[in-house]
Amino acid sequence: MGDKGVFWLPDAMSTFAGEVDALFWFVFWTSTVLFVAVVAAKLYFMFRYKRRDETSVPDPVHESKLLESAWIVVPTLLVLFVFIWGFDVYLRMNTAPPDAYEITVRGKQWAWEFEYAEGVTTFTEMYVPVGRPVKLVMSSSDVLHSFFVPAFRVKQDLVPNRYSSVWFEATQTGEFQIYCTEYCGTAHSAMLAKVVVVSEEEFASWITEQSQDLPPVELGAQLFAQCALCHAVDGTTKIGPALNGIFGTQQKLTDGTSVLVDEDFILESILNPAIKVAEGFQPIMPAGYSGMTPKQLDGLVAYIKSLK
Amino acid sequence: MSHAEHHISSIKMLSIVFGGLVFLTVATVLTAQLDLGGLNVPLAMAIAVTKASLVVVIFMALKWDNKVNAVIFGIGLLFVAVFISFTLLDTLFRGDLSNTTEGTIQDQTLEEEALKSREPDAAALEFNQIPQ
Amino acid sequence: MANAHSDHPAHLQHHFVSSEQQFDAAKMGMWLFLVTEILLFSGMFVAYIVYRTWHPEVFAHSAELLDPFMGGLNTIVLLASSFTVALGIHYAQKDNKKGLVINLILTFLFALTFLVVKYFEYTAKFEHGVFPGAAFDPHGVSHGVDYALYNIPYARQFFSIYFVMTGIHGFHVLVGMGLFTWITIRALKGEFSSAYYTPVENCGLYWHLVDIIWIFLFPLLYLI
Amino acid sequence: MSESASGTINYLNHDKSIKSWLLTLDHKRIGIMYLIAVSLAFLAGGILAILVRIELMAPGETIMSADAYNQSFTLHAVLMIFTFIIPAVPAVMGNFVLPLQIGAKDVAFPRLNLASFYIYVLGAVIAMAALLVGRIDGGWTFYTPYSTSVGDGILFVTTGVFVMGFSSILTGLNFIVTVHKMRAPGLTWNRLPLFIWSIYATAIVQVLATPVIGITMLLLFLEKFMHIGIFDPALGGDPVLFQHFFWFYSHPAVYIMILPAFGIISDLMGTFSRHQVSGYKFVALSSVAIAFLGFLVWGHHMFVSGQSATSSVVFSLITYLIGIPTGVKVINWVSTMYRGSVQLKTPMLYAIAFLFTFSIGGFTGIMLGVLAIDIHLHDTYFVVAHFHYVMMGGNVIAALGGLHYWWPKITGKMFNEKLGKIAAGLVFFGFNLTFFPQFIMGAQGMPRRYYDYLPEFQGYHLLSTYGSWVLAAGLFLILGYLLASLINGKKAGLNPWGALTLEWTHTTTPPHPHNFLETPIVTRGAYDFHLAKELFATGEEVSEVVTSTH
Ligand code: HEA
Ligand code: HEA
Ligand code: HEC
Ligand code: CUA
Ligand SMILES: [Cu+2]
Repeated sequence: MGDKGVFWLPDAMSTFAGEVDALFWFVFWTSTVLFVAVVAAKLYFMFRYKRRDETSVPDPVHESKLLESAWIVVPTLLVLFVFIWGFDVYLRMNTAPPDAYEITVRGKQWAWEFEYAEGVTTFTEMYVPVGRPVKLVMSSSDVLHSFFVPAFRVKQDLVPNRYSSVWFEATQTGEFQIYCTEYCGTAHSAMLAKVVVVSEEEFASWITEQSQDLPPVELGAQLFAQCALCHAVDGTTKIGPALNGIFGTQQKLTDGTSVLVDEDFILESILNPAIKVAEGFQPIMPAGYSGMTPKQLDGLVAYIKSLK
Repeated sequence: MSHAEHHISSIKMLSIVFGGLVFLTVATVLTAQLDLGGLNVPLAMAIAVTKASLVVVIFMALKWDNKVNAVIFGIGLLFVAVFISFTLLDTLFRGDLSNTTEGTIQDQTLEEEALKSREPDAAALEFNQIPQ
Repeated sequence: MANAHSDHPAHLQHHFVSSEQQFDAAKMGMWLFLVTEILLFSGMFVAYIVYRTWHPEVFAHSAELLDPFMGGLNTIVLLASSFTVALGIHYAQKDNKKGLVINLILTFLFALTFLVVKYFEYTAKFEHGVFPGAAFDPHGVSHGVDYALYNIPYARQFFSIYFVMTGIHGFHVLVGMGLFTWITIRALKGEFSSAYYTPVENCGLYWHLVDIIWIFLFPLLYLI
Repeated sequence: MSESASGTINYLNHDKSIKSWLLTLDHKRIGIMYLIAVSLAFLAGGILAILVRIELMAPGETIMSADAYNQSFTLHAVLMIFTFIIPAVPAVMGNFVLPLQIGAKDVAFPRLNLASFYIYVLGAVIAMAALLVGRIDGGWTFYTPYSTSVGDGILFVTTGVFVMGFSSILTGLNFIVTVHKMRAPGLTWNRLPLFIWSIYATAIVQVLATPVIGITMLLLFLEKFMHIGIFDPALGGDPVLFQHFFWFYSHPAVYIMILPAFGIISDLMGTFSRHQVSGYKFVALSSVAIAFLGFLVWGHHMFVSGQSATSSVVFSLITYLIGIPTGVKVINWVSTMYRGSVQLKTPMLYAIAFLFTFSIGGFTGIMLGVLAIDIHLHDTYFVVAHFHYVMMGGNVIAALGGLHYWWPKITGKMFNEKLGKIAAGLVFFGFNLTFFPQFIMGAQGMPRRYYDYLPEFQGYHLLSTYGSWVLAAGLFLILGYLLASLINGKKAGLNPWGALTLEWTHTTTPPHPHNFLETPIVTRGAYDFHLAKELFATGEEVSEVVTSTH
């Protein structure tokens, strides 16, 4: 079982995932054996000693001290063994090799931001090279989040005002799911991203390509991935209003006034969304995007302007 | 009703204990003004524990009370100790593996600023001890 | 209890076999209750210890803003009230109603004194913006103390803990005053004697605990 | 006092006015009031659970918005935990049975007992008011800073939980004193029914742990409305410290939920096997051991929170150790049946089902305690499945067993045995169908508290939803025939199951308002069936009760 991940555990795609799985299966099978023994004994006794005579009163069974103590000693040894094993794997899972490639991860309601040393920032996809230890240095800009990649068997909470980290070394190329596993509000279940594991060469060329200057509209389109959760660009209403074709129109606000959608308004909506709230919507757009660079903001505005 | 076995504390003993408590209070205030280095905290706590014990044992008459009540009280203290010590196991050792950093980001920034200015002011007070 | 049997003394509830059993049960209940009080406060102590171990300098520095004279005075006031409660029980056991009532009233007055002192301490802080929580903004100078010096990171934690701890403690003092009023009235009616003084004893236990909590709060907050 | 038709006075018919119920000091009536309140809470929590399951039938929006979903599961958990499962067994069955089983006329502090009921009701009402007032989401764990930044509903929930805490404390305190001071002559600690031992251990946990949730809720409240900066990272506070506070109560609280269930199972195993519960002393003392160890493991909920590895290691080690005393219980329950005389009545079916479901819950708990494995499983549906297996499959199934067991004593009526067995089957099957698939999807990575999910998990979610319907059908069936038995149930005898504890042998059915006409004098242990052979010699229902009434 275990190795191909058809059942129970997903495919093991990091160097220590296999060790975690071995431990999992050991505990799983030991528990199963003990469980089956308990259930079998129970079912057997239930039928074997079924009451047949209403007047029967069985005598107490003489308790076997040996059995009683065996039932204490054996499980104790078992759990100690599992403890030591689990501890050992845990230590290695949490001690990043010093030469690991570092990526800075920022969690916010409800998007991931991956920042590379080369000055590249991505949002819905995190590119990493295969066969090289990667260390993520993570923090949160609002509430708790948790970074979880099942295929790598890693998980760690992102705490505001504190750095936490995970590391892994991917063993195969491919795309793997990233989840947020600490409740963080309305769109907690949509706070998803992918790890894209590519070869060293591909990674190197990807990074150089990314660090080149993009035209503002394209940069904006890329950044918009994190807005796409709430804003459609095809006219449909999601959590927030659709953003295509809004430029130059009049937008009704909750306070009854209306406002012309121009560059300033878009910028203000991103930097300080609670001030002017579009009619029919809750003021739940996160304010966390104000940390963007002017270039990124220009990109976004240009992109929204370009949407027809 | 036989209340004969209920202990009655004499006024004399109560007065002596009260006097002792007042004395210890004065003592703790005075010793706190001295600089005893690392000893200030343990000394203050030792005095507090002594005072509390006097109150429990004599004023609350636990000494003459049913033993069960003493056990109950002891268990209460034990679990306070558990709460404190197990929480400290975390907070004192935060960042012992590389999965989290020891201090907060705020602390790190403060620390950097303090180092930069080299001139520890009140705002960076707690970083006075940082080497160099 | 309505259906107290005629062969029982008035204070004995029907489901108990004897006064002794009732007395023991009430007292054990009281000790258990005291334990819950201790655990309630333990949360605050944990918060205090954690933040103190993280920021010892800030805590030592902030503590200077509290006046050990006022705190010490209050400690002695509370100790005295503990002493009078113990005396009260002594007199109850000796069937001395007058001694009991006088001591209960004294206890009440000490408790009141404690709160009055606390009131002056609090207002002196509030005047200079030393509040728990968001309003925390120390400023101004008085008695040669420059409050602005206390506007440093983590001082907010110290003063929050100070206000919450002493606040909850003060609330307990207030409750104690209510209890002593009630007990004094009953004592005046002559309900207590050496055969029955459980409520006095239990209120006394409660009061001693309030005292003990303060015995720890005082050095932790004011002195070290 | 009015005479009833049958001529015997019991606690139900001696005074029927509403006032006599609402102001009663009788532990039995208070137990019944709790039973009604707690069942309503269970119903409300259950309906929310069914809605949650329907929403999860398909990815995307099925019947409600994301916000509605997040509030539903939060309220589901708050209701189930604080208003249902914590008071369920101790306050319902503990209240009704405890004084009877120890041969006392009442609990030590009847007035406190009534007060604690009304405090509970007040707390529950406040907590539910949150529904009307504001948003509460984020789960029953109220992690900061989310809880302090969103919604004013938290004001009501924290206050409600705070208030209900007092109720729990007072109940526990009352029971400890009762067990210590009110036992009938001859009822030594070694002769106590195991239900009493477990309620006693539970009460210790209630008294020691609950005050901490009180202060935690208070601090959370102050953090939210005054920004005191203890838990809020934006102000220099530490959110992980909040988790310590929360779990210092909430892990021991899971033993408030399970220990009374253990007690019921011990009683059922002894009675329906008509056999000395094997390893009596081990079973009794293991309750106390679990209660104690339960305080030392709370950090196993925080392995990925960023707490220090030092503490994770200590917490993990002690977590396993809890498996040992629990295992001692399990093995002794099984071996009680060995060479016994096992009768498979409805309550016993629940006991048997309990062994199955609780063991799965327990073993998966051990898996979660393993540091390296928990990193993968934390906050996935594996955890959801684990705790439903121990809470629903452990506590609720045992409580249903206990309810059926004591039903004749409580109401004087027998329920329909055949329907009882059918319903037990439905509950068992439906329960496993609901929650077993959650283990698998959890291990595959399905996170919890997810309104929406990837299509690959839909098969498991569908199974789970169907299971919840079967489960609900079983529970409603139980509700139906139990209510029906009040109207047309057969009159129950004094001791229909042939038990040896005092509530069956020394009082009428239903019990007299003062429990016993004469104070019982106990001469044997709760399960010493072999010392009471003569009672069973005729094969008829047995009782030593003095049947005359005055
Ligand atoms: C005692 C505790 C308890 C109980 C019994 C249950 C019972 C159920 N729970 Fe719940 N659940 C929790 C405690 C409990 N739960 C907690 C703590 C969480 C975590 C929340 C969080 O993340 O914060 C949770 C979360 C949770 C989730 C995960 C939500 C998510 O993470 O997104 C799901 C999903 O399937 C679920 C489903 C169910 C179902 C189908 C039942 C069914 O078993 C319900 C069946 C009940 C009924 C249908 C009602 C019938 C009742 C009557 C007819 C009354 C009659 C009375 C008598 C018979 C006496 N629960
Ligand atoms: C009734 C409630 C109840 C009970 C009894 C338990 C019992 C146990 N629980 Fe559970 N648990 C919860 C309710 C409960 N739990 C809840 C509500 C949560 C989630 C809260 C949330 O996040 O919302 C949770 C979460 C939870 C976690 C955190 C998971 C995570 O979030 O990552 C862990 C980790 O260690 C854990 C462990 C255990 C263990 C080791 C036991 C042990 O007590 C089990 C012991 C029993 C056995 C082991 C079986 C019988 C033994 C034998 C047959 C002997 C042989 C055994 C061995 C040799 C091991 N539980
Ligand atoms: C959690 C959901 C959410 C996310 C993520 C989000 N928004 Fe919004 N946004 C909203 C909501 C809801 C509104 C309407 C209420 C308001 O005006 O504040 C809105 C309004 C707007 C408006 C004003 C539109 C109008 O017609 O009034 C703009 C422009 C905008 N968002 C841009 C963005 C950009 C750019 C991003 C990403 C960087 C983003 N949003 C991310 C929810 C979101
Ligand atoms: Cu971010 Cu959940
Ligand atoms: Cu736990």
